[in-house]
Amino acid sequence: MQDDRRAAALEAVLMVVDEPIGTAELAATLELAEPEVEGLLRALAAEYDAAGRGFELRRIAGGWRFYSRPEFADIVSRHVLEGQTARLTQAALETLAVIAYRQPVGRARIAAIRGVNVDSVVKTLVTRGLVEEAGTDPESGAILYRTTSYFLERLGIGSVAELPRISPHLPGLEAIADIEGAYGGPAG
Amino acid sequence: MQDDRRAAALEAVLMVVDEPIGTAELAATLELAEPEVEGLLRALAAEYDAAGRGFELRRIAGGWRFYSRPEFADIVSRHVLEGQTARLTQAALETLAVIAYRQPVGRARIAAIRGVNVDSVVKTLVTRGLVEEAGTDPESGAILYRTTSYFLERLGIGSVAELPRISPHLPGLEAIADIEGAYGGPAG
Amino acid sequence: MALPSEELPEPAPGRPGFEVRLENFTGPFDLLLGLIAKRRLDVTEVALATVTDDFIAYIRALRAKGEDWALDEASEFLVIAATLLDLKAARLLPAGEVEDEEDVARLEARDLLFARLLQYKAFKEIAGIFGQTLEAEGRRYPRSVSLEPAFAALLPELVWRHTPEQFAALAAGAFAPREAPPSEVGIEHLHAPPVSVREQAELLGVRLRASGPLSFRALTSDADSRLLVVARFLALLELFRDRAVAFEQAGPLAELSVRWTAGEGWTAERLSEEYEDEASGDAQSLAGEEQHAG
Repeated sequence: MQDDRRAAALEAVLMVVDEPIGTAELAATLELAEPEVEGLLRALAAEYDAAGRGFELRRIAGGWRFYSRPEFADIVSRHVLEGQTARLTQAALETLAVIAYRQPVGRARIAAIRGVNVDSVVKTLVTRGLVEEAGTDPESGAILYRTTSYFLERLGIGSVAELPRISPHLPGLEAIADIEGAYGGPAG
Repeated sequence: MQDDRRAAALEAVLMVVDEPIGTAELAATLELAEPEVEGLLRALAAEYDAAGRGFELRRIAGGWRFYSRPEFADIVSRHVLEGQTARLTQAALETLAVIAYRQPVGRARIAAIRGVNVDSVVKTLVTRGLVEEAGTDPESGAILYRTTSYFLERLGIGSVAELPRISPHLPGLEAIADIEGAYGGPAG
Repeated sequence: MALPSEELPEPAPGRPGFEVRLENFTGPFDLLLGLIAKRRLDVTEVALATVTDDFIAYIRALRAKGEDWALDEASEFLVIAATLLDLKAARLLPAGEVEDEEDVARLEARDLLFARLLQYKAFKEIAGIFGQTLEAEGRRYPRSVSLEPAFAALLPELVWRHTPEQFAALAAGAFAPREAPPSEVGIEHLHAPPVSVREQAELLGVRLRASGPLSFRALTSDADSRLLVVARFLALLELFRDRAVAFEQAGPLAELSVRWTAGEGWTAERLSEEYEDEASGDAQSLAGEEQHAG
């Protein structure tokens, strides 16, 4: 791979990964030596700075990630706050409820229970600090989610074990296991 | 703000959005005229393409969003589990096609065109977020379905109007209007 | 060529698929359809029975190999074959001279069937395009990252008003199995007394054997509903098919006389079951409803 193709491949990965990603991991993916990847990343970061792009490539907590450039923080915050409500939507609340009672649980399974796609709602819950990632499903490799201590705090309980039992709210449905069966395992 | 500062500001905002963002919304955030923002966005997209960056800026489902360049899909897929959704079956694809071109449409009508019961397939499409409920038919009371913006995103088009035209797939039939009349609804 | 697994989309072109072997045509079923659609092959020239026999053999072979999508392909074939059959029936009708409204209606029906077939094909093709596009687009990954911590901190404090109990009730609602939404208005609540064609046949048999030839009017004189009249009419047709009765009519629109021709040993058990399955099913469901109502 040519130098600029290598840099482009790095850009492609960095543009879509959520968490900062380490040099070693990138090197393994591109099947390149770590020092070379390190050099390419530094060169990219310098290039974005020199060109005055609206984004920058920074190494945070041992990993690289794209961020918006601080110079535009005012505009970005204006956009972020625009249309933000302090209240969760019904869809977000129900998704949170499913995660609370089924954690750790993947998005495909939540979607199967709720009957709708929940990708963006889960993202909102993560942004709101109510839900966090909890590893991956060993079979499907899907990311699992669980509630946070902030969620417990807002609900006013000490632990997930203190969540009220929900069976009494399910008329004619004695065993939760039946629901499990009906929707099957994680769909990946 | 200079032209390149404006473009950089757009890049900064685009860096933090997690769904396609419309030109109008960007224009409001930057306090610029919409046509100007449109021009800047097009120029940015063209610049990324020309420079062979690892990412691209595309207008999908009525909004702009950064994507990794397809050329690097193999490398990116090693890091991103999301989007690796299971492929749709032939039955699901055909049902999706009928809904896309006949929306809003009820299940009975889809079943009439497909010749088979489509209840479970429609349910799958809803769970996958490709299709959603769109009210009820005033006459029959049947639930109607339409495609979602996520469907447009997945298909990489801006709106339903950009769906491929169906008429070339109806060979030997001069008066398409007749079928439309007989079966109702525009075919796009 | 490896056969695709169940998850894989199977765009119509390129799939090994079902081959048709006819005197005037050999090739994939899809192609046959295409030719008919383009009117290069007259549907009346296609021996549908041969196609069907071949198809059944093909599906058996698929199932023997454990191919899961045999069912998909079978249902698809049924749709197309049924439409072809309708189309063929419509084509075979005398259509040379269009004289009255009925002929026009027949021609229109034929065109509608044809249009329906084409429409079905069109959606299949579009589905193939969708499959390819979705796959191509799947190679692009959208940037969909969580908000940078600095900006997440700016979000207004969440308003939270749920008690644990309210939250639990919400969860219960989210877990409750959803009823499949109705695709049409239910008519189950409309009560109609169950009428069995077979029972009516039995009854007619008893009467005809006891009293000799009777007119249709006499046979239905005690029927208190249109449904009952229809059931007796259908029963007579069934009996006629089973050669249990003969019809005599002096002239057009004259009184229809029904005569018993089967022996004493005849029972309604011999009748076709096509009405009976439905009728008994209805009877059960109606009975169940009445229990609920009572």
